[in-house]
Amino acid sequence: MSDLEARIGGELVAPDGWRVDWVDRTAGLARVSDVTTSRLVLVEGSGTSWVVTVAGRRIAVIVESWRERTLAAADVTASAGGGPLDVKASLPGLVVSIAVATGSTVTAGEALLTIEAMKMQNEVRAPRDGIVGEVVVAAGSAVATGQLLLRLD
Amino acid sequence: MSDLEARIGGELVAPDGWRVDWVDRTAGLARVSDVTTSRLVLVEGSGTSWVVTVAGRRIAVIVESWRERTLAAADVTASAGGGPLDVKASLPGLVVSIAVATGSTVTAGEALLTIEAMKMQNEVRAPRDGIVGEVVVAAGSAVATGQLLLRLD
Amino acid sequence: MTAGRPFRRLLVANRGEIAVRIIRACRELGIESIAVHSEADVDALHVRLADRSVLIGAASPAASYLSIDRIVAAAREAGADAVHPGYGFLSENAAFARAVEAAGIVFVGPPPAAIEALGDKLAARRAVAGAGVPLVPGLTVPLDDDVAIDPAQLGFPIMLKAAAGGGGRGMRRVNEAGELAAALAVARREAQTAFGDATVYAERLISPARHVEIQLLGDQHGHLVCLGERDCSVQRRNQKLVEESPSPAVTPQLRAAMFDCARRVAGTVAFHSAATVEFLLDVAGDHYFLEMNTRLQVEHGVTELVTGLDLVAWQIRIAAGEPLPDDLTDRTPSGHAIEVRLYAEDPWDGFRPVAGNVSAFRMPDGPGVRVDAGVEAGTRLPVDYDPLLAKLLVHAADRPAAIARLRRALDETLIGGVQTDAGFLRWLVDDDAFASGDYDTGLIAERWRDGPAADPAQLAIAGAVALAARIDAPASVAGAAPIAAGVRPWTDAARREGLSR
Amino acid sequence: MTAGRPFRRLLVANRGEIAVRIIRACRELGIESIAVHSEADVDALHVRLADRSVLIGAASPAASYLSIDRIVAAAREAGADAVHPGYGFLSENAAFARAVEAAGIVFVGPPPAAIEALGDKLAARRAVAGAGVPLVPGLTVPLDDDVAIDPAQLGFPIMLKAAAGGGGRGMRRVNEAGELAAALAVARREAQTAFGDATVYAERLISPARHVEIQLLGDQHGHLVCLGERDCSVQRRNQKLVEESPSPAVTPQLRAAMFDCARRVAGTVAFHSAATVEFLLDVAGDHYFLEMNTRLQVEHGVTELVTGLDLVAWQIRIAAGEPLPDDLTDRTPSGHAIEVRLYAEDPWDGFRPVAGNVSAFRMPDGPGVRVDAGVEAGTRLPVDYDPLLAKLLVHAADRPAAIARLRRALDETLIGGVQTDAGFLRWLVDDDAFASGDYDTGLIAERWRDGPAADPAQLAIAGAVALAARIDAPASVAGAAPIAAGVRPWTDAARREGLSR
Repeated sequence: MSDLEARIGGELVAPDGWRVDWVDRTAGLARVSDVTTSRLVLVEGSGTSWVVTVAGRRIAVIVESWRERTLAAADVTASAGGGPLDVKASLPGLVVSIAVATGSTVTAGEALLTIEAMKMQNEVRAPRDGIVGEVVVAAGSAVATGQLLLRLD
Repeated sequence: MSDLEARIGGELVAPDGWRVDWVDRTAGLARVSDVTTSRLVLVEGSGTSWVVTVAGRRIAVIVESWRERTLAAADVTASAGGGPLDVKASLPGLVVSIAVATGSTVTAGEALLTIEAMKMQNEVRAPRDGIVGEVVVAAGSAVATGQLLLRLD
Repeated sequence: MTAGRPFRRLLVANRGEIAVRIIRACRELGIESIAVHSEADVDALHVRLADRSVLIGAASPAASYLSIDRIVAAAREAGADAVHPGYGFLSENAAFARAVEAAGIVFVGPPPAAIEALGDKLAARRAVAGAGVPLVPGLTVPLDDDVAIDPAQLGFPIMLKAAAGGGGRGMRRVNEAGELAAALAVARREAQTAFGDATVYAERLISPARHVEIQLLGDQHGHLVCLGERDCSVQRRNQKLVEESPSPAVTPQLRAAMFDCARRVAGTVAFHSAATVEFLLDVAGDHYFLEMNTRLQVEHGVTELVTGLDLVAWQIRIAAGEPLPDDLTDRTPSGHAIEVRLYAEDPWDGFRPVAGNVSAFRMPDGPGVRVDAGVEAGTRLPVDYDPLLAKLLVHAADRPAAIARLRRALDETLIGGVQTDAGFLRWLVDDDAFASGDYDTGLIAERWRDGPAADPAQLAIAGAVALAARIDAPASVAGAAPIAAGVRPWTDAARREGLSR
Repeated sequence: MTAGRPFRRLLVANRGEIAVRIIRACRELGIESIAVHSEADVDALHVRLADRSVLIGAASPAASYLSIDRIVAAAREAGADAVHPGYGFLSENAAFARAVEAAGIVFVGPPPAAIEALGDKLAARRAVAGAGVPLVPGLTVPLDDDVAIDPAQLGFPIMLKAAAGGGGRGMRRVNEAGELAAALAVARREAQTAFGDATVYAERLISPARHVEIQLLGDQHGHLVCLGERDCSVQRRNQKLVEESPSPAVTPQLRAAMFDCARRVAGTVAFHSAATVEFLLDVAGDHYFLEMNTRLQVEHGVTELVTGLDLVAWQIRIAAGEPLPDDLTDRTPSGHAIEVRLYAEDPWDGFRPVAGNVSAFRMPDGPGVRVDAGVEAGTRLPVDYDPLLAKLLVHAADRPAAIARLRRALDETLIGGVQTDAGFLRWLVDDDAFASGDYDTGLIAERWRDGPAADPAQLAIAGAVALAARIDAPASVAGAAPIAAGVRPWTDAARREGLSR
């Protein structure tokens, strides 16, 4: 596994100079140190997909070999590529209003619909410019994490 | 396993009225409650031998079926029965002095030897009356937990 | 202890860290504690720590923690002789207080009439205006659906507020007339959800402003004291994230003036128990009454640290009729205390609440650190409730020492499984405006915005640890937690900012 | 922070909870912390929390934590500009302080000459006798091997003490002349082991007695303050287990008199930093000087809670030359604080130290609770060092509230893998003598003795949980900890007492 590489947001990161000692491997607790300082950090995940909490921030890291990376890239090319984009619920809750309809033209950041969860009104915004395709949910629908809300064409 | 019984110090205990809910079975953390109160307790062990920490006190509990108990009793009868008793180190340390020699007559509670550990002088006392048989260690010996120190005949 | 205990058995009509706080007070007073829980909270920490707990309904607050009938029935069946409402939920609901008292049980809080008079923020504005208390300019009547009364007469920007409000729910800033209708609809919906009352009113927006409040404690024998102030100006969505005492903005003269105002406000009703009078300070140093909360505040621990008093124990003892000591007088804070609230939310994504399992929960200890937690490692966060995980409080001799202690404590804090605001809080202690003490309620919007990109050292550490984690992965990955649902990729922000800088 | 930090890099010449305490102070002061560790402490908590750590030798204290050469070499190589010795080990070793200073590094503590003058308890007795300080009647010269100077002239019982002593090491009570030779041999051996100096002297035994001490803090500019007292009368083996402030036995008059004595003692040397002057109180309320410890005490946190001062931070700032604030004057304790020490030892077996792995370590938090721990879950306890696991401290408005808080905190404390004294401490908070405040150093010997038998409810709970544990045992028992080595069967006691009562 010596050809493993770590990527954050698609960019290769060099872990140079940081030494990792496990405090509790099962719990994902590690002590990270360089020559002058050290800190404790948490890691969760499995396979190629990891999340490291550093200074209170969850940082998603993909760890993969050249072969794994090549295969994954092929998958993405096949399914994405400027095609329709699924907008999904990032947390479970109740859809309280929908600001757009099939055919609406939206720009990145524009409010699409509102989900009530944790006693808060949470607006779901457009991740990119596009035209709203199918709207899968209706006001009053309960949605689960990851559930499809609408498609952007 | 419905015929399991719990014994403490050889005496049967009735767990009547106490309900046990696991907070974390792997960690041995349980919530124990009766009709008016509840508390958290720890349990460690495996098989027939368990230690439950209640209100800061480690209580050794033997949990066994009738069959297991009968077999264990047979073992004890074969090996004990007024015969020689091994006096072993209860913690690791350094033997700093020995107060008795082969042939010494000792009474229960009498000091046999002193082990230095945790920066303290710890006296090992006779668990029962008897005559000192073989003294296995010498002053200056390092001893490990459970190591034989001397025999009482 | 038993001989002098104020009550025999107290029902805690709340959940999370405040339920744990009240259970602990009961244990220290020798009182049996009865928790209540919804179906979503069967394994919650407050249920584990109470002497026992009663299931009162489904996860939805309306079916459980907001159900007066079910909670009163649980208290009666358990044989409780007192009920503590905590904060939020039914804590400022006069009907609940009356129902508890009608069941022959003592309500730990102010008299229902005081809750009613002050709980309606609009009625309170009318009442205190006559007592010589300075008010934020605004309306003293509700906004109709058709906006017949034009709030624009106040001059934009204005702030819409729920009459039954508190905790930032049902509040919306309106910058211009065109935003009013939509903002009013959202504010009403939140107010209805949070308080069961959609009444909304309007005040002039004071900006920049600091949010400073006075802690009151009064017994049933006419003894009332002001226990210093708390500065709660670090807010997002009009909700407090950080509180400190003393306030860097409060002079002895201003403190005395606010103490006087707070007494006047409390004097408009027959009051006892703990309450808080909230003020806004403008840039000129003038103070304006906002509202009086007739309940314990989330941030009461800050006052406990700088006064040495146990406010929850006193609420319970006062409810039992005990007088405050004669020598207890108004207090100036001693030393400096800061509280930060640890929420399951993503400060890099607009402080959006997140759900999930708390897979790891390592909190700091040592000198001058207090932790009031409502969760532990393994707790699953229900989506139905406020995502407050814990309050981390520090106490030190002065403000710089308290900030240094908070930095150290946050560096020791490790929470896994869900994104929290700990990273924002860690940024805050190094922020120049916060360190100087010269900050206002705009701090997050103006200085944090969406948060800085991760620095190169953080990225390198994340990469190093993730590599090590994969290389050293146990043969079975059963122990490794899956990436929690609801984790939002911060990587969008990183892409925007560029990783190479 | 960085601009004002007293030092750039501080080496912590200790281990366990006090090393953690000092590392935390460094973090709060913006100072890099360098730990040291022996081969037995590679995975210790203090090593994990420090910025970095240097391996200095084998497990034996003489090869590591007592090795002046190795520690000074580590400090020099790490580029440290200060060394904090903690308590125990080299903290009262003037040669160490001189070696640190000779290396061009600041020693965080009193001047070596003060350590030397007061560290030899015999020399100190001679010095303070001339300063008008009341002394326990006794010898001012060492006991020879052949007991040529007859300590019996003091009248039995007498107390043998190590001249280099502290922490109860090398102390032995002698009830009659016939016990003298054997007790002297043991005291000498312990003194040699603990301090590298076998010199022993004799004092009259004052019994019943309370052990009360005054905390001193002085800067390098002649400013010296007395920060109240600590009552340390709950002892086993002449070692403190519980400390509280204020002392239930100290009146304002007595406090003033002890403050005066403490100043006279400190005045016999050129002193700065933190130190403690220890006294015995007899039944008549008279006080006798015992010794002055020129170092931080284990129980310093009690004083921190009732004064709001950070003693460790002040030690470091004073060492850097910073003056104490002009407005800092002698303090009367504010509120009430109690510390209990959690040791790996068996209170049902003469408080015998036990070894093992700390398999679980759940400590309390919430209002008024402070935990200073040197271990965490998973820590293996080396047999080479003092078995202190953690200090649990509580602070409340008065003594009854502090005791109630301690009871609550101990009920939340769960330590697995090794027997601890937590059960004794839990007994203590319900003991009538302790609750009344009218207790002395004989409390454990006279009231606890070997401890009560487990009550029937405890036995039933143990049985219920053990049955459930076996029935619900996971298919793999890998997660279940084996019964730790060194666990002594309490069941002998249970047999004696009879289980049926």
